[in-house]
Amino acid sequence: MTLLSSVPGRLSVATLLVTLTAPVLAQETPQSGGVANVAIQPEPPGLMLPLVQNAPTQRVAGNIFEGLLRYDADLDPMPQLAESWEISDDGLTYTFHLHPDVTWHDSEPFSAEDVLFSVDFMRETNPRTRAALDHVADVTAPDDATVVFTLDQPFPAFIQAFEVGTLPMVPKHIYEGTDYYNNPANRHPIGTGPFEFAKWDRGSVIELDKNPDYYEDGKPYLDKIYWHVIPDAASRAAAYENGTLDIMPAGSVENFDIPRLSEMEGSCMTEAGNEYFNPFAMLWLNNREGPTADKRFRQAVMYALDRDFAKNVLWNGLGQVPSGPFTSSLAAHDDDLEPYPHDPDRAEELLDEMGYDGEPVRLLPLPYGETWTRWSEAVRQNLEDVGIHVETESTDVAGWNQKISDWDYDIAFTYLFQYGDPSLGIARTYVSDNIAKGSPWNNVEGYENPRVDELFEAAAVENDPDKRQAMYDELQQILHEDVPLAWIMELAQPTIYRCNVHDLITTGIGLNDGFKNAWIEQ
Amino acid sequence: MNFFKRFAQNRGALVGLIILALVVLLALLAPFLYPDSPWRMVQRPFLAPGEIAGFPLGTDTMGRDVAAGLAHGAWVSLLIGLISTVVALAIGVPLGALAGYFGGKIDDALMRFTEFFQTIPNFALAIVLVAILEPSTVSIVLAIAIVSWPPVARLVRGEFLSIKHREYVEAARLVGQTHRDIIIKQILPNTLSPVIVLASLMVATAILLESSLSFLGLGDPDTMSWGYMIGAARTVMRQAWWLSVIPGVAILLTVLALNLVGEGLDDALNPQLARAR
Amino acid sequence: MPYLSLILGRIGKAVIVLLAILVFNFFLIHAAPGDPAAVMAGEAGAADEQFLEDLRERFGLDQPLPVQLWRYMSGVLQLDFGYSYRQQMPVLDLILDRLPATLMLTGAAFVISLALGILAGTLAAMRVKRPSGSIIMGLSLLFYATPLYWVAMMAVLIFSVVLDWLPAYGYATVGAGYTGLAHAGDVAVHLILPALTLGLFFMAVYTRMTRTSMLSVSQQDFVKTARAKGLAPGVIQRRHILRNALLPIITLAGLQAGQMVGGAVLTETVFAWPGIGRLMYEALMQRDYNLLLGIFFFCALLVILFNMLTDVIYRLADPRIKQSAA
Amino acid sequence: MSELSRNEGASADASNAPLLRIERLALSLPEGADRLYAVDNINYELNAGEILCVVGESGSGKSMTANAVMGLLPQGVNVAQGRALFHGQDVLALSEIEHRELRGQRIGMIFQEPMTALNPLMRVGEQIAEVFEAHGLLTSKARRERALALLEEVRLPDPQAALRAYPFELSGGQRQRVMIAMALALEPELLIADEPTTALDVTTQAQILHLVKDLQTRRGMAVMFITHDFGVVAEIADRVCVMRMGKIVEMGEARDVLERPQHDYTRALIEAIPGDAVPPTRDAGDTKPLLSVSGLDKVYRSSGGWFQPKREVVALDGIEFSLGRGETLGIVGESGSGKSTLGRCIVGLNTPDSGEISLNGVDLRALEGRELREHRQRIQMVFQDPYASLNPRIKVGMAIAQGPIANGVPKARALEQARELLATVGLDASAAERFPHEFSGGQRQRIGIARALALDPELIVADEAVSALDVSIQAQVLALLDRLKQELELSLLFITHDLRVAAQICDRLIVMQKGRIVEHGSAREIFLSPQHAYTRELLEAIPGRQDRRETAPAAVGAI
Repeated sequence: MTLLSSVPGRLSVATLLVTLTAPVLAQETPQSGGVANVAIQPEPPGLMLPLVQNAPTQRVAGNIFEGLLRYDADLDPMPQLAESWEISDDGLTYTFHLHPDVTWHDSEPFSAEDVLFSVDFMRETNPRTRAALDHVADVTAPDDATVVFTLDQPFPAFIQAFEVGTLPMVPKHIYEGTDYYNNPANRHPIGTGPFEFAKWDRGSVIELDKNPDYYEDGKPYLDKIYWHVIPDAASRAAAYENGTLDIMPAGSVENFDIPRLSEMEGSCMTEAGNEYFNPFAMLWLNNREGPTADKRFRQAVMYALDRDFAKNVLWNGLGQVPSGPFTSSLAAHDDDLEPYPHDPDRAEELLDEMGYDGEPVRLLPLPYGETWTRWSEAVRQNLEDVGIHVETESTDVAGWNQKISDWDYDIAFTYLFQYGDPSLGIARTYVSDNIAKGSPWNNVEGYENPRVDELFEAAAVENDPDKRQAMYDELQQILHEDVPLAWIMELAQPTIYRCNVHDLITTGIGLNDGFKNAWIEQ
Repeated sequence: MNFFKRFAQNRGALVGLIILALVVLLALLAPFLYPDSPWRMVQRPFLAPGEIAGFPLGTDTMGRDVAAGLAHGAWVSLLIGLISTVVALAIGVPLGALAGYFGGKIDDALMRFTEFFQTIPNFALAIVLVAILEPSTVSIVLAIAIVSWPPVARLVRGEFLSIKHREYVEAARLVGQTHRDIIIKQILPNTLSPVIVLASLMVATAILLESSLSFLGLGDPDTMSWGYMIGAARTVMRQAWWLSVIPGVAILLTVLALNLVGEGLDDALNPQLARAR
Repeated sequence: MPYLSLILGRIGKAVIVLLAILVFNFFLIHAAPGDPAAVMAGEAGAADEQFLEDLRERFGLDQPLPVQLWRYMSGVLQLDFGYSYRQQMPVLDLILDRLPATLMLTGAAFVISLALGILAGTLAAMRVKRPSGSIIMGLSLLFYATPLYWVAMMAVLIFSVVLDWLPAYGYATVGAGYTGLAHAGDVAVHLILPALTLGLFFMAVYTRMTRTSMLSVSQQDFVKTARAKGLAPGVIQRRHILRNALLPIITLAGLQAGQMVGGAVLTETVFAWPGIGRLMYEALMQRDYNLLLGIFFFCALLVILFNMLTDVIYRLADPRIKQSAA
Repeated sequence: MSELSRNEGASADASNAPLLRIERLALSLPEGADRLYAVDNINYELNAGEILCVVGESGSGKSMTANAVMGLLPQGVNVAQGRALFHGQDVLALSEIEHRELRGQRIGMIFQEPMTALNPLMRVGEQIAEVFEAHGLLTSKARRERALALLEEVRLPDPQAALRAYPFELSGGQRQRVMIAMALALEPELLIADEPTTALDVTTQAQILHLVKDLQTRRGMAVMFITHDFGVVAEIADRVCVMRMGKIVEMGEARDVLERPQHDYTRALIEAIPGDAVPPTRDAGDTKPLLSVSGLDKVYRSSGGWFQPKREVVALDGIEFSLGRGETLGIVGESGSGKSTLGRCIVGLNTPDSGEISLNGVDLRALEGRELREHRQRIQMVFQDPYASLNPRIKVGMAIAQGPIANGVPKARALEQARELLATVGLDASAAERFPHEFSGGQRQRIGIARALALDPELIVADEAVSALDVSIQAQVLALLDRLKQELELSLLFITHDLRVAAQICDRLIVMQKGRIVEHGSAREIFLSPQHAYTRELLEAIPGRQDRRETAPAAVGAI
């Protein structure tokens, strides 16, 4: 059951930070009361988490909705709506025992029926859940407080599928038999979480109130959470400086501003809370056509990139330069893998060897804000410096999606969540049966290698940790050599907050897991 | 002769002309002063102006030479300002001329068309156009031109309406000149002075518009423009004020200069009004 | 009676222009790469064929364009602007939600810019060739030439961050729970910076125009008549020159009042003002077709309304128009 | 009545020092003007109860002294030397505030352009009441009452309504009456009238002159009347001061100057007034008609889109006449009579609603395309405004040549012809290389004639071709037209509002009123025995005519 954490010596820097700071915080007694002012960027389109899955929605609605489990920094499961759980030895049956006395915000009781409904609901509406529940053969509710999942084959990563974003609980009594997307409750979402939806002034603020009937005694500690919508980064920073905001989640502060804001008096920063999602920045390299179809060209790109510069200048030293396709925080990471060094001469040699004729390649930046734009400028300059002619094709999110989904690019920025297990977040990028137009999240680069397909498939259902690791080591070496895409950065997700806010991040899911434990020192 | 004398009498216009000449010079010399790409990361990031010799204006967030960016940006700003104005004139002048000259139903139709473009808020339309065509120099020029031609059309139409009844135009009709000749040879040259004045102001507006688009991240990603420099420096305004102030002042001065020159032209081309000033 | 037919005719014309704008925008927006389904998929961080197809079917995007247009237009004719699937709200509600904020911002900016602009322009015209006049014109030229967003950035930096006199962003103090007058005061304080910033540029425009217009009116014969009567210069400036000089400014101001609403994108972004401009930019970026079309419709509607209002004011201000119409 | 006023003036003269005395006055012009001084060392006096006419052509500086006295000099014009003593006080040395006291209250002024001299946005009543307000007099109710009384005094048809009217609702003559009412509001001792009748129709002019004279008599004030027209002088002046190029060339009693002008220039001006004599009999040349017009109708409809109610103005109503080869036909009428519309219909700039226009027996209205153009070119036009009729950006030679060029004549040849034509109209051939702005009004009008001649026309329509010119120039241009007509065997359709001008050049006359021909006959007949009441009215309104009848009956009798 605790397969992942049983592999020793694989603690990331981030985990270290948490383990070091946690005891200090734990010594103090939580105080009730107070209001948290949090930045939210961009404004979420809606708060009905089971239907709307983008980042700001997850961040806000993680307080309203809950999943069966949460996960600590090592991605070990922790109880949430499920008080306890068992996994059969053959790895095929998962039994969850629900917390008693849980009620929805409208005071209706929460029961196993809701869990069954939620599974169906999420399978219908969310592709990520659909993938995570791929091996589920059957779900049953023997009684009101018990839910049993039966798998068609062992799938060790399955236990990680119960986080609030992947499988949030949907109130059956409200949604059953309705048109989910036009249900009026979408505008006033009902969950079981520690905070209730109070009010939303579109364009300015979302207000959440403490759930007075929360089933964990004494929690939550905060009376209210205000999510401030401020589209301009400089204005957000100013609002934090003048004390209007207390918490600046990752992404709400421009990287260049991080040192200044975090070094302010009474200001703290943590990188904890991104272990579950594990975001990884990459460059799609179109393996089908153009210069990027040549392995030597792709390797030359790896040599040409000055990834340390990007990390130090663009990301203020936060994050990590990856050595290969698996992020270093993953248990399955091969520590022997040597990262490609920044070696422009080697890159030029490779280009000469393949006879690169200066054919221009198109670079598609990620339209996610300043840092990414700067990054694409740096990458373009790196490539130009070794003689690759680059044309930037700037576009917005919609255009970016379209182009990637239609494979209409040469080199394109992206970042993907790796999640806690290669079978959840990594395999999708490399296996050949995941090549299909229409989605920006599958094997977009068009890499095909039968051996890689085989290894990913076998490793995912392998219950023996050592055999599994051997397969993953081989995979990493093959991919490292083939460079189907360029791995550029393991992203850090720093949260900046006032030091009098305690226990803000207590799980590997980070702020998305809600403010259940957070309290303010008066 | 008279024209230059009158122009030179306006001190503001002379100052404007000098600033403008300097900007043009900077733009023309950019490839010689800074032969390298302005995108090259050449030094430590966030160097303040004068901190290290050879970087009189310092470096930006990624260690690129601000002076090089400013020089290359001058070229881009002027080019976009000029070309988009020329395109706007190319749309607005013929439309306005036809509407004003022929009047009646043609006028009605063309003016409805113009009104139509004026009813959609300018900046919003520009944003949409750039977003749809995807940011590039061509799309930006087009978007700016498309939102800025209606005033030209209206101005030219108005001039045509007033001039077409002048006696010399009627005389030209009487001697049998074709409509085309009358429009091009008789009327158009006499509408030029207000159009030139408007055009000089349009270049200024276009530069501002381009910088606003760049500020929103809708600039051409491959060209270093002043608007881009400000937009990129926005987030580091507190750490490195000079990164937004330097290009900001460059835009301000250029736009100021263009306006001063425009006023000077107005004075010089419309001597009656000039006397009132 | 002629007034009625005049107004009816105007409205008829406006409706045609509005419909034309809708159709034009419809095709314009649909010409953009990507669709709302792609954006939502992108933001969800996961998508497969089925997900996208579901979305497209739900939005009606699987239909051919003319069918989509037909559906949309017939909706609009019944004042149904469709549903923003992304924001999960009817478009009309979303827009009406944001409209007051925008109207307040642009209204305040408009009034400030017009009042100050006319005042400054009048002063400048009365002090031609004197240093004070040149200073006013210099300042207005400066405001005119400075990028709006840059002024906004500097204003936040100076007045909110450094001096901490005024709030940096937003519409009202969050969580203050003000009501009645206190709330109005709170909103007013928040309004100061964005309204001034937005108004500054237009103020410069009006200053310059007022001055030019006054100088050209002051050349006219009736001003000489007024002087020959022995009127004091102040009275001549106010009653004879300014009144006539304002006519072209009314026209310009009417044109710009409408444009301001849609043009406030930058100001609303920097100051986090929950208005239409920002909503539009976001809708565009998210390819929220219905919402974007709705906003364009309302912007155009406002422009037309302001133009009509301008006409009415112009008619009140200039008796000659009334005559030729009636 | 006129005897009475003169006596009054004389007595005032005897008892007091002059009301206004101009001493050694010189006004400097800004740099770059064509001369140094607008007026140069001039002296004259104006006595209470006297009408002094200051006469001169454009640019003579005749208005400048008045402006100096009012303190309304244009920017750049300054007092270089001299004094202007009003009641013995030098008004040139007054401060602005003192000057303001003077203006309106003790000196009133009226201007040439009644159309623009009133604030378009203020009601007439308010504008009159403003005069009292400016000097802090009366309550607002009393001001209104006085305004009404004044409007009655200047004989506006409906004073109550006029009080509430906006200027645009009044005709030109009515506006000038309002101006006069305003100038007289505070019963000034001196009224300065700067060409107050020049822009008016001749009948209106007569009425206004009459009004001014009448008011002057009743109130016993002094009037400085500035004009270019010796006809007006004869009508109204007690004394005359003739100015030329900023200097006074002659001054004296009106009668003396009119009858025995001492200075050549004065003599030239008086002689240049056309119509001094009744037109001679001309051989009408009763050949077959070149141009014949019948049943011509034209109605202007204002169609401001779908929404504005239509308004109709009848411009031509059943016009019928013919014009013989080599004949000069004058079309006379006041503004709004339709005479210009008629001319424009004939040349083809306007299209009549119905009727026939035949040239050499060919109905132009039935022609199309090239044929029409060929016929059209036989009719050319000389326009009114010498400044607007030449394209400022086209050289004179080209302006003349462009007609032939448009019709296929090679450019070089057309330009050569243009030079010849310039010589024909009395200009130097080198003029071809210059731009219009380098020429005076009269010269431009010659260029306009050359342009009309370039296509070898058979008929020239001259629409008010000399109205914008100074009288001395008028005579020259008329002589040129007459000469060309003879030399080139042209027919001339001469459209004018000025009967005197018509009398000088026309063989036959048509008198038009409100779109109709009211009288038609040889010029001599019409002058000597007008049949229609309107024609008589027009003739009687000619300024100075009555006066000359009295003073020079011999001349009339001789004819």
